[in-house]
Amino acid sequence: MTHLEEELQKLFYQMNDMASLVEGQVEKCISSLLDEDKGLGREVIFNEKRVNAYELKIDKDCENIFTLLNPFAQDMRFVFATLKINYNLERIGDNAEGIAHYVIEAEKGFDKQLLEECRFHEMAETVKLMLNASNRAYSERNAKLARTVFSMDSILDDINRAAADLIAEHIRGNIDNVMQALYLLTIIRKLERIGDHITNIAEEIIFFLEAKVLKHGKKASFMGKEDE
Amino acid sequence: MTHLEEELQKLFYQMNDMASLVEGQVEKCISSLLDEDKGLGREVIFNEKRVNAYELKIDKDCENIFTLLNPFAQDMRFVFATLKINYNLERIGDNAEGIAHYVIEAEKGFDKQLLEECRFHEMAETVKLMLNASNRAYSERNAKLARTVFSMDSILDDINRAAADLIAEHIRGNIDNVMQALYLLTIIRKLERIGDHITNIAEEIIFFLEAKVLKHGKKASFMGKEDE
Amino acid sequence: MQKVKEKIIEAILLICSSITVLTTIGIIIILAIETFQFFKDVSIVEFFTGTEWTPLFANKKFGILPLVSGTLLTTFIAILVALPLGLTIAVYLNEYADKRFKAVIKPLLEVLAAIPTVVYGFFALTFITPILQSFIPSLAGFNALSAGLVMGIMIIPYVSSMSEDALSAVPNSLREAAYGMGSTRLQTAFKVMLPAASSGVIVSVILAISRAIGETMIVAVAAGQEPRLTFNPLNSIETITTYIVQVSMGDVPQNSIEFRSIFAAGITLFGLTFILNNISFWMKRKFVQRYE
Amino acid sequence: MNNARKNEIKDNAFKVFALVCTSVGLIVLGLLLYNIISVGLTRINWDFITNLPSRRPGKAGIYTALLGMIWVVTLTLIISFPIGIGAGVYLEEYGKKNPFAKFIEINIANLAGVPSIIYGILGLELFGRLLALGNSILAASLTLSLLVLPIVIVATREAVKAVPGSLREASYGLGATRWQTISRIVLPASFGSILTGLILAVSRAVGETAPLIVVGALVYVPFAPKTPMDQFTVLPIQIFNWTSRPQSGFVVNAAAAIIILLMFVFILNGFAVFLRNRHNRRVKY
Amino acid sequence: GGGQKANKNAEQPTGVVKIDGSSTVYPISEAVAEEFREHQPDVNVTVGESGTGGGFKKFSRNEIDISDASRPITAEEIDACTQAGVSFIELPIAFDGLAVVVSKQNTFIDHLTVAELKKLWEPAAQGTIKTWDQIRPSFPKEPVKLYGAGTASGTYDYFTEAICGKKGASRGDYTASEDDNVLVKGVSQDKGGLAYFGLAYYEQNQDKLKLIPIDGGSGPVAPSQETVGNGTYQPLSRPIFIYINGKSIERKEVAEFAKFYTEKAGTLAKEIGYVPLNDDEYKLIQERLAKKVTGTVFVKGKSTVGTKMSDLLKIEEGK
Amino acid sequence: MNKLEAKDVNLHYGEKHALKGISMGIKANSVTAFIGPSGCGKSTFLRCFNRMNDLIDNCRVEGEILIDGRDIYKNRINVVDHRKKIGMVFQKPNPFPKSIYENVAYGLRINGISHKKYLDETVEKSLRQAALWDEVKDDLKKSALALSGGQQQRLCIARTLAVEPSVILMDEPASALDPISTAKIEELIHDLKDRYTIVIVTHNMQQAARVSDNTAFFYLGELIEYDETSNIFTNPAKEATQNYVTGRFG
Amino acid sequence: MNKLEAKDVNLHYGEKHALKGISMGIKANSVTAFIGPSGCGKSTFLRCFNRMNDLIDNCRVEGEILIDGRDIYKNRINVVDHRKKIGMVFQKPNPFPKSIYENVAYGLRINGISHKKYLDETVEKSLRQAALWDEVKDDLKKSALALSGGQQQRLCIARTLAVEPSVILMDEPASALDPISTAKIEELIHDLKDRYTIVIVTHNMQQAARVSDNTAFFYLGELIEYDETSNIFTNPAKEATQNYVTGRFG
Ligand SMILES: Nc1ncnc2c1ncn2[C@@H]1O[C@H](COP(=O)(O)OP(=O)(O)OP(=O)(O)O)[C@@H](O)[C@H]1O
Ligand SMILES: Nc1ncnc2c1ncn2[C@@H]1O[C@H](COP(=O)(O)OP(=O)(O)OP(=O)(O)O)[C@@H](O)[C@H]1O
Ligand SMILES: [Mg+2]
Ligand SMILES: [Mg+2]
Ligand SMILES: O=P([O-])([O-])[O-]
Repeated sequence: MTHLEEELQKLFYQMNDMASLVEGQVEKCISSLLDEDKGLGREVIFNEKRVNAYELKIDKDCENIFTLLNPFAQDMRFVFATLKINYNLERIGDNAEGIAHYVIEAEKGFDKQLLEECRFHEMAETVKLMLNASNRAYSERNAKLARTVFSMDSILDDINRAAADLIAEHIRGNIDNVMQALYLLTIIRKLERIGDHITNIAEEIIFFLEAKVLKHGKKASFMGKEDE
Repeated sequence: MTHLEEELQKLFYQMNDMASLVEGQVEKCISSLLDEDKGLGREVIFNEKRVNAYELKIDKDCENIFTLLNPFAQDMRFVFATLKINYNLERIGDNAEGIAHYVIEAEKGFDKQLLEECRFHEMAETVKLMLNASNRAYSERNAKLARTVFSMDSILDDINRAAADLIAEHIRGNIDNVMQALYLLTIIRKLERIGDHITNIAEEIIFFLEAKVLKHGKKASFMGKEDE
Repeated sequence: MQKVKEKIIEAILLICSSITVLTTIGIIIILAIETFQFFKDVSIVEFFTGTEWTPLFANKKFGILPLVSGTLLTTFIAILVALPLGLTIAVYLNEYADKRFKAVIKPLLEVLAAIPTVVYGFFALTFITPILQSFIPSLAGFNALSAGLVMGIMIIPYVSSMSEDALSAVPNSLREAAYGMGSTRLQTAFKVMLPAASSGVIVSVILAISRAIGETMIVAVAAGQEPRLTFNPLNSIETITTYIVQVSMGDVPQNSIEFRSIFAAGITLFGLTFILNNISFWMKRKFVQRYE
Repeated sequence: MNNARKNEIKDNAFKVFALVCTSVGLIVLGLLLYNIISVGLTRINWDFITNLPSRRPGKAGIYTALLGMIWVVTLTLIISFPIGIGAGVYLEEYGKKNPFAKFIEINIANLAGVPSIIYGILGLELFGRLLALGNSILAASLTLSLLVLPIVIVATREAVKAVPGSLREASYGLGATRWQTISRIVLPASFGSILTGLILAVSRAVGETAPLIVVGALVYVPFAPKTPMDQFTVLPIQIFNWTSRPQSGFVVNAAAAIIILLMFVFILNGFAVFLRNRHNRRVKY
Repeated sequence: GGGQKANKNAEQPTGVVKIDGSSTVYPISEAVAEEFREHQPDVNVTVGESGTGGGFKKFSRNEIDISDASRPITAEEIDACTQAGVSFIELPIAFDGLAVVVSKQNTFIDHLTVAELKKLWEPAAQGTIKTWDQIRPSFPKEPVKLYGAGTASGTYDYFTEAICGKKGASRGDYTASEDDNVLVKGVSQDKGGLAYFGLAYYEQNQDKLKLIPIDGGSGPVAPSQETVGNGTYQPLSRPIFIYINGKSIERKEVAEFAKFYTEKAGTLAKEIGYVPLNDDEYKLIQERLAKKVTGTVFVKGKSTVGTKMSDLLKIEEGK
Repeated sequence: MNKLEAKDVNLHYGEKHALKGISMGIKANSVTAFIGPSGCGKSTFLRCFNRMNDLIDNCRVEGEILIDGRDIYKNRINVVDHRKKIGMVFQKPNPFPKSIYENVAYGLRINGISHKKYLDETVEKSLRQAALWDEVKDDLKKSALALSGGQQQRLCIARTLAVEPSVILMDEPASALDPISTAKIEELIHDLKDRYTIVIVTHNMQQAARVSDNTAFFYLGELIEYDETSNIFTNPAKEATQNYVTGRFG
Repeated sequence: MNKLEAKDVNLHYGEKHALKGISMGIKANSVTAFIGPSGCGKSTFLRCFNRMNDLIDNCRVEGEILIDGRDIYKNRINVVDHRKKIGMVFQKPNPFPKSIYENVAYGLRINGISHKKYLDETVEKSLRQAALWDEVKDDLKKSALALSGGQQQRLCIARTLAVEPSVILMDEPASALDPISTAKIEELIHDLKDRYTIVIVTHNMQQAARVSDNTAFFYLGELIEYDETSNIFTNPAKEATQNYVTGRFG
């Protein structure tokens, strides 16, 4: 194995660790919300530092590999993709942490019915599925798996788009619960962002594996609808 | 001038164009909101495609410069920083477009008093100032200017943090105006995101100029408070 | 037009090179014709096996061996001197001596090869022989020893300079490699440099031998004119070249068998050197190929 | 450590041995020069150089031998120079492909090693008899030309070969013809080395005795030659002649003549070394 | 320079006289040429030494004007000349005496007979005669060391013919050199050494060498100008000649030179170490030259050993 | 129309099939790099364009090589004239052992031009183009051999420019130079491409990446891939190219 | 403790001050690259470590060079023995004109070792370490000159390893090789660094970047900057280094 390959492999392993870590963060923040487990939420906030550290490390490593080992072709695309995936994962971690903050902030557990109305469970499940798929797609170098993410993201979009109306409805019915509703809206928005980041990751994986740039071509169709 | 320098300069010019474009987007979306000018909002949405195209172009150029010209030291940091600034600008553009969508979506002009209560004008002014500062810092290679951004970002944070309560208050008083309030909350959240992205840009400028990584060290302090 | 000019020039140059071929052909034809005449009267077998060479005596015997032995004897003595000295000097200059020393000594030694051989003959006869006689009373006034020694001195530069050139042609990096591995100078010289330059060194020795065999004036002046099948260096002997000079200078009528005998001797000499030259030529070829 | 010590001793022993070897050569050279100079130096004066040969050692001079030598050498140069360079250039520049050139190459390598006396025989028969030039300057020059031709050719070839192929390619690449390339690039670039080889060839010709004896230069010529068809003698033969004379005065003359001859040879060689060094310093590819 | 030009314009001869041939005669011709140069500076005389045979060959081809010879012309050579239309004037010019010498340290040899010399030198002696006592029992058992002329020389031919009876009949195991100097040196340092060479070389090295008288049948005679000149030193003395091309003699410079040669031959031969003829004989020779008498006085193939010059010249007179 | 065009070029050195059916077109005013492992035929192919292979015995070329649409092998064109239109720069700097001035003037002189003023002008122009004028303008009479390696190489380029070729072939022009000189040569190539069509053989992949617009990858005498340089190095179409540029080869 | 340490080393070639007060420490089991423009003294400094400069007349060294804490210049150490501990690999592959086997065995033989089994084992081990064993194991008796350039260079490394040095000095070990061979040598260096302290001079900045842990930048005989390689190439402390690595030099 060459020096470059060694470095790439190290990077790959690190990235997988980072991905698992972030996946864990997302799962935990969702659980803390659903199970009203503030401890879990605090764990997420605590772990965020590790995510940041990972991001810095991977970023630095990518930078060094680019500069010192000047990779070409697939190697170069791998590092480039990793660099961006890293960034997206960090933002996913950020959003997870944000969710955890709202969970902790919330004075009481979220209204089950509101969650039900907002299809929150479905949304949470989808995000977890997507993240898992994109992470596996990366570690298995599986472009097909990465592509599954795109259709799931539209589910998130639908849910997100409906959310404002639903929440407005809910507020009108439960004026004392405004704060919680606002929090939930923010959380749903964050989950949607997470979905977007996962989509980005999937695009980068496909770029790395197939050298196709999907970014704004495909994304444009999601984007326009993002928050319509 | 060497080939590399030529390419770096081209990249620099492009980046400046991109920055002006995005700055324009942000200004316009804010104006469209304040002046209730949906035409401007539509322009922003229309321009978003240009921003995306710019981002792709610059991203590709950075990739090519890394791969083909293997820059070292400051050159390398410049390209790296540009790469990330590019990403952040694109997201700022995204957020600006998102704001424009909400402005267009809103059935009537935003309640002046609500805006006043939320310190929306101040927030909008600060974002514009920050973006202008970071863009000038980049084009003038001025780290000091870049640093001014950080303190302004805390203003945004304060406003954002207070927003949920203020809006909840407003909803309680104007139950019929729930939808608009929710939109405004989302818009404020978006402006806060824009501020974050500008901060990132400033960090990258400092990294490029002084080879100091500020990212999570400094940022961590903002982050924890983000949405407390 | 330009093409024609180019062709003409090529033709002229070709003619120039062909002159060398004509020279060889000339040598061979001239030697061969007269030798052919010669062998009409003398049996080839006798020529190559006879042990007496007395073409100018009444009782003519045409056995070339005494001349050959004389030639080989002086050559052998010369090589005995030149090989160890020359090689040692070459190694020394290449490995031990500092640059300035080498820059002075090498051309100085090359002077030895530039001195006209008649001078060496004079020197051998009037200087070396008397000195040797004071050690070796039985030494004849003309003898193979002193001629051979002086000839050896003369060809030292052939061995030393050419071997040194061969050693110098060995890339310096090889030497550095040897030192880098902890070799002493002696080990470097004999275990690395000499083997690397071996073909060049061998070529130099062969050429020196060939030169010694063909050398004329030293032996003509100092080794005597006594064709004798002996390997005793104290004796006076005669070499092939001396014989040719002797006859050329003397009163021998041309067209006689005596006169023709110089062609037979000449062709023998030619043959001897021809073989050696060919060997060295092929070795040199190999040498060149290996290093480029 | 023991091993290292042993190696060191061997190393130093060899060094001493080698110095002795080097000295042997130099001492002999010194003795030779001393011997000759001590005998001959007093004899050298202007008269010695300008006098005609004589049977009286005190009156005898080397005038005719010296002029004969200059004639022969000059003529040899004139004959062998163009032919040798032409042949050398042909073999290096044109002859790479054909088998004939390869044959010539082997042939030249052999000719270079043919004993000079054989050339004498060739000269005697070919120029002396067949072309009926007798023992004239021309016959001798032709003989010596053939003798030094291989030297000139080899020197030319080496010199031409040392011109990097890339220079030729560069010239062709600029649209030069073959002869333009040779005459404007290759020959000027190699001229220094060719000249060096040429001078070495001349110095060889100066010292040659045996072939001229065979050609028949051992004659009494009491006048300076005026045409190439004149009879002549040369310095080495004059020396050889004097060394075989009974009167001891001639030994002194011989030594004196040797000094003159050596001066010639040394000057030529020194010039060659000078040229070579200068050339080496100047042209580095 | 001007004076010389004037000379040229006057009837001074110019041109080249080419001499070639015997190495024995060479020193005389060379000396004559050298003297002649002072006499007629514009005539260039060259002297080669390609041997008597070689000389005659060139002579018969009209390549040279004068051929030096250490023996009379042979019948074949005459034929060659006749065929080429070359006539010649034959002029004896001096005697060549061979001296037999030993080292000064040698005290036991007082003289040698021709027979003893033959025993010493004949081919059969090679490898068998190793010590002096084999020659004469009274001699000590000193090893024999012989020195002689180079086998390609006229001297060698003459010595072997005179002593051993046949040209070239000689033992081979002796030190042969064209360089008589070397012979002198060799024999002078060698107690058992014996050498033969031209009388001239003895005379120049008298201090180192001891001359051996030779008994040719009428008692031992030591070679000297007299004994050689009057023919008593036998058989190791012989006449030497020059042959002048009959056509060349018509040329002024050749005629002048030939005349000069016959006038100076006596003194110069003596100076060089050969033995001059007597004055009468030189007179006869000059007359012969003046008359341009062509042809040889020698009967075909007859040996010159033991011939007296005046006799021969007289025979010619008689004709 | 392509400036240079090869159509199914096959080349044999005696028995050895050194180039196998190579077809490619090279656009005017671009830099094209040939890369590939040692012995793959890069130099051989390059030398087809100015028929330098003619100088090698037993070298046989089949197929068409078109320059500006004219087949330089088929039509009985004058090779010598043709070469003037195609400049060539070699691996090792090879200035003639003449003065700087004479080096640049050589190409004109062999065409019989000796008009002093014109020569002077051309020499200056060429040296300027080769970015050497300022360094040597005061020493035009100095021997070219006294220049540093990098300067020599630029002189060789100036010499080539003097005969006003439209194409410049370069066979590893910087491989014998130190990094600073190499950078200068690369810059020069970059500057020259506006006016010349440049083809460069290089062993150094980074160099190909840096200087060229298009890159051709050769392997075992075949043209494996020919594309824009950025594609070759970021996204090669062929496995072999990918392996080569990522160093997973052999 | 540093494996190699230079303390205020000054070196003169006659009048020329080639190294000016250089001090640096090199850690064991690391790869250190020396970079800098031509003639800046990289090779000269490298050769101080095995006293190869002793071979050059009029070369004067001042200061201390410590190896494992021992000054190799001051104490009257045996140079020949010392060199055995410091392997050296040169710019051009320079195998001895002997068989592959004898090349590797050379270092042992000159130490008087002739035990066949031991030699065999060491030769195999060294060739394996140099990643050459598989390619040559069937031709150990073949002349080393018959190997390709890259193989020759690995053979030279094997030859060096056979005498078990702890330090290996390499002076532009890949500059004469094609990219594939270069990559192999670089890999080898990477693999060897676990067991050896390697110092490499290189002209190729990318190479320094690829193979080394630390990089020293020399300029005009001075050590300008010495730091971790990634720092040198991403964030050099000195302006000169920055200019050199970004190609804005000279
Ligand atoms: N004159 C020649 N005669 C025979 N074969 C040759 C000749 N020149 C080159 N070859 C062979 O042709 C093939 C291609 O050679 P070429 O020089 O074009 O390769 P290259 O790609 O330039 O290699 P490198 O990178 O080493 O310069 C090689 O296998 C080489 O051995
Ligand atoms: N033997 C020597 N005698 C005199 N000066 C020398 C000698 N060797 C090198 N130099 C000089 O010392 C300086 C340093 O040379 P050195 O070879 O160490 O440079 P380098 O950095 O290795 O260069 P390169 O990259 O060209 O190999 C140079 O200026 C050089 O000219
Ligand atoms: Mg090539
Ligand atoms: Mg160096
Ligand atoms: O930072 P974002 O979540 O807006 O991409």
